[in-house]
Amino acid sequence: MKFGIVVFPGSNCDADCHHVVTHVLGCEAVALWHKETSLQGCDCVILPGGYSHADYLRCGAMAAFSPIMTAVKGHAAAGGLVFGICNGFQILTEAGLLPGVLMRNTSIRHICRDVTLRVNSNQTRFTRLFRAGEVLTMPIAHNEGNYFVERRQLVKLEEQGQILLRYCAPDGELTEDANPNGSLVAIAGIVNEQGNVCGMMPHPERCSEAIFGNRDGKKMFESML
Amino acid sequence: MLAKIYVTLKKGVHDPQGEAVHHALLSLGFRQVSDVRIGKYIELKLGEMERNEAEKKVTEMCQKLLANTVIEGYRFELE
Amino acid sequence: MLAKIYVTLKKGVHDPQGEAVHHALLSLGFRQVSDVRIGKYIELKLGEMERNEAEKKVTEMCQKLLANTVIEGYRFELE
Amino acid sequence: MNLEAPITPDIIRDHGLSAEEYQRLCESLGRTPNIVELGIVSVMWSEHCSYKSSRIHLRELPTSGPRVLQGPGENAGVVDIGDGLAVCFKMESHNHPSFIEPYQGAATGVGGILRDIFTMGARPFACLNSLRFGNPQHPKTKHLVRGVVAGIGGYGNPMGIPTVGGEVAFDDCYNGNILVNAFTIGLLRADRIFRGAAAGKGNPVIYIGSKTGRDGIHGATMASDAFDATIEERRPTVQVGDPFTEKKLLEACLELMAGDCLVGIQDMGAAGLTCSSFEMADRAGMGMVLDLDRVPRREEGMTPYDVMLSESQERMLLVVQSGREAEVRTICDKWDIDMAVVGYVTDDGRVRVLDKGETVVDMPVAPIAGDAPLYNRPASPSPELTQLHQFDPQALPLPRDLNDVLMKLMSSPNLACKSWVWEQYDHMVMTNTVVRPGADAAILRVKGTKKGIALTSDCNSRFCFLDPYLGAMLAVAEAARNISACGGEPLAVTDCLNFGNPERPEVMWQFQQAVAGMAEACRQFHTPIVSGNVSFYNETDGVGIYPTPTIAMVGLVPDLDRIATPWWKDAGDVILLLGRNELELGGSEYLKQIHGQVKGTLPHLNMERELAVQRACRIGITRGVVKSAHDCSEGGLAVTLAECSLMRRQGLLGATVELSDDLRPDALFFGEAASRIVLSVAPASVDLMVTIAKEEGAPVAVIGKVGGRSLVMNNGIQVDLADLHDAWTTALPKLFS
Ligand SMILES: Nc1ncnc2c1ncn2[C@@H]1O[C@H](COP(=O)(O)OP(=O)(O)O)[C@@H](O)[C@H]1O
Ligand SMILES: [Mg+2]
Repeated sequence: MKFGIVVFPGSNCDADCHHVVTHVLGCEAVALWHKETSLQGCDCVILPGGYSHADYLRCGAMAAFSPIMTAVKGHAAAGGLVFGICNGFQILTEAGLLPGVLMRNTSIRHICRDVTLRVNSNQTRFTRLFRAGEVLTMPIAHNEGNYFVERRQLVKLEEQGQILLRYCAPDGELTEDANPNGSLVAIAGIVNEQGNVCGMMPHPERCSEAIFGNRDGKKMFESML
Repeated sequence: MLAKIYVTLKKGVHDPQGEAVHHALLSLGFRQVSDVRIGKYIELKLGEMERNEAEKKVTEMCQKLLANTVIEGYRFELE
Repeated sequence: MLAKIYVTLKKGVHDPQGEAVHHALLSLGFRQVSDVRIGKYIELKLGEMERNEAEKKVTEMCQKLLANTVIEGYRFELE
Repeated sequence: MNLEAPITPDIIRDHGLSAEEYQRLCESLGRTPNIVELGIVSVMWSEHCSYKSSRIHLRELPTSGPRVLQGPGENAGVVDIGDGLAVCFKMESHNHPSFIEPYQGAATGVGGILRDIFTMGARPFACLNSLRFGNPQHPKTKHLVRGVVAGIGGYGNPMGIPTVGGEVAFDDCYNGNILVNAFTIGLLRADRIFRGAAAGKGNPVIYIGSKTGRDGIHGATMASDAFDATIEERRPTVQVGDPFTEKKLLEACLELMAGDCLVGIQDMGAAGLTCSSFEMADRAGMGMVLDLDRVPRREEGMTPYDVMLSESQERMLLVVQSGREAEVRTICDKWDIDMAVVGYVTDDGRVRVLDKGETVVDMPVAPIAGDAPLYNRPASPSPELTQLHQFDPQALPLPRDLNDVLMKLMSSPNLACKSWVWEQYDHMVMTNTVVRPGADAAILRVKGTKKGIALTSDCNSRFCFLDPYLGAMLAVAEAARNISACGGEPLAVTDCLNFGNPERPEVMWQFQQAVAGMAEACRQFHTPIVSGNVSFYNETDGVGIYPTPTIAMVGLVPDLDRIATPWWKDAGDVILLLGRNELELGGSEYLKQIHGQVKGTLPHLNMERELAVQRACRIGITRGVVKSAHDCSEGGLAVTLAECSLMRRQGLLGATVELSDDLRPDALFFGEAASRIVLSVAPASVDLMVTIAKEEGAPVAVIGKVGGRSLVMNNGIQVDLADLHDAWTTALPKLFS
């Protein structure tokens, strides 16, 4: 499987994703410069974390207009895999590939730490190796991870099993304290209706190697293979 | 020509930053404040052009980039 | 009472955000834009009070919290 | 801009030059300067750029060693780590700007030190920050703390460089002068070091990065206004950081450096174009012509004075091989950053600056850059010190409830958990952070090798106030101990020397003593000082800060499979103490927090023992014997043990400790004797660890066992870990959220 990792000006987890895809998964990866228009035949497009255009104006707003995004939209429409992590998730919402928006964390502070997540749906290309209800540990690092979507949309997300991951306490309980950023119903990651476009705030690429004592992220990547 | 653009969160959309500022104002002793909403104020300098034309252009900019119309509304003045 | 507050960067203070938005507008084809400055627009709901009193309070809030007076200026309207 | 206007004594004074310095300038020019030239010299000869009060003393520092590839003198120091790789690092202060505007001050401080590192050809891979604030109850502190921490994150996070450690401490002495010291380390190939020399006659001088505005032009600008009434009113503006442009600049520079057209490169930091042009010319023994009309500008109506002195951020000055300008242009276009050929290298040893075709500056390089004034300022200790040293620990009343003391210390701002701070920093991006903030030292892997880099920064300024020589030695010793406690070998040091007004003999004495102590300790540890920074004039209304020579130490971890972290691993493990408990209460956190006193003599430092303790610890770790190791410092043994119990991510795990030393319980629990490390090992490894310690000549004692949900020490302390954890972790959020 060939991965394409989009590089926007201000992306900063592109190299991390590249490292995991090539060195940990042993797959092929190419960097896709934001000004390009071709996906170079890759099967899965990763929109990595970072601060595309420094998150000025709104996170992901300017990146959503990059030339490469036209190709990404085409890829998604054709059923190809698109995986947005952190800033990548924000870009996907701004580009209209996923519903909702990511707003400022309720604490109005950047938060970088491990959180625990409950696998809400394992019936997707991104979570199929997990058990439903399984509790994962992954790092988050963001200012704007507070997921919001209109009521109507939320119902749809719930009904169609589009909510992938939710912030939870280590025992799997959904408590208010366990929600680090104020996300609606503790949403940490979602997929689109077709199930081929995923966005999530936590960073699976930061927990994919034994040296970090946690390989929950690797399983997420392996689900896609 | 100068465009003054106000981008505000739509009614009903929750505003974490506004809430945090509200909280801070209360704790500074400004008990009179009952609500805070935070938006953006953008000033654009435009070259010479017809007012009509400017209105069309600025609307387009807001729709496309300056506001996220899922959660934000906008209005503007031209000077 | 409603206070509409505009917080803007002082003249001469670098506005990287405005620059980046300017750049983005240009690359979206809005060639007419020659400058962009980005500030904040804040709406405060205040309880009933005298206009004078409100002016004093809002000024105080701007000075203390809403504007960073080292680099930002502010003005407001009361309604 | 009127270049003919006479330079009056007022103008000279407003530019911070003494009469003698002005005289010296006139002599080296052979005439009187114009206002632009005066502005240039005022920054070149400022304390900040010229080190005129400190240079004499800094010469004493050990700066070389077998691994040193670049010592002081360039933008940052470079040290070989084997495998054809090297690390490049430096620390710099941004104290004054951060006090004026904490967010932007701290942010641009980070931006500046990052540029120093990638200027050398290194990709930055980690940052540290060493912060000092006033009393948390002081009305300004909360705003400053929030702003500075947000600013550091606000710059480092978008850059995608993890901030993995540092320090935060509070003391009244910083009420009017906070300290913001930022450190960055980068990785580069040992044979690909770039330097800031403007070599090669005729080579083009190229400006890249942000446009130039009137940012941060020093206060002296006000004086120059008088010369041109047509210029709108100016204010010295705060520098605003733009991490977006910096990130693009970083990538563009590294891309450029991968090729071979670059001759020299330097960032435009303090004093912008002035400092970079003079220093680059000076290093090469060359000259330079600059045409200001070509400098990209953000504002209209800027004078040559403005352009030369602007401190706009995110700019670089390059010298490239003649005829290869297009390569630079292509890369800058790709990254959407400004690029302009602004001049060329000459061999006449002069910097000449043109504005609208007119020569506005014509100055010799060497006298301005290289031979700046040098002062050996008078130094003598404050008489108050002798009194402060009068302190009889035995006369101190013994607190009735030592549990209470421990709770108080753990929730005091200096000892409380700092996660509120580091969670605002992305400390994991780049996926190298093997040991995260919170441990004695952060550890980062070096991808493609088995190696790791350990980083720490340390300084106990109360110690340095009571005894700057020994205080500085203890700071170096503690930094080294932090590195050793995680399994690293101390490699090299950078420093940031924060002091008061050097024109006061007692401050100059503190400085001289601290430098001497630091030099001596670094010699003993074989850790050369490869870069650093001096910040003087940290004084308000005649009150200076405690001398604060911040030490940042870099360690090399030979094998990442052999490292230690501070927290307990398993119930039943045995706790050992390397080093010796002694009656040392002088200058301690306990004395300050509980008895409200800043007094006494410092814990003595027995270098031989210190080295032995660290060696034993490292050997224990590399042999796989040690399961946890934690340095014992502020707050003493009780605080150290509490931290071992609380830091564990997998849940709290307590300890029961029995100490047989014949000491007052407060000194035993809270005294800050140096050269101690707390270890835990599996029961089966105790004998081996004791043997290792004895072989290395380190005192060692078995002091307890890991397990349970409370911390128990002799008959004096028994506290529930949940309570302790709560007190420790909520202290900072309560103060600053
Ligand atoms: N306290 C110190 N210890 C060692 N080297 C120092 C110290 N202070 C300054 N230096 C060295 O002096 C040189 C000038 O430093 P500095 O002016 O801070 O650099 P910059 O021009 O980047 O601001 C640098 O090479 C720096 O490493
Ligand atoms: Mg420098």
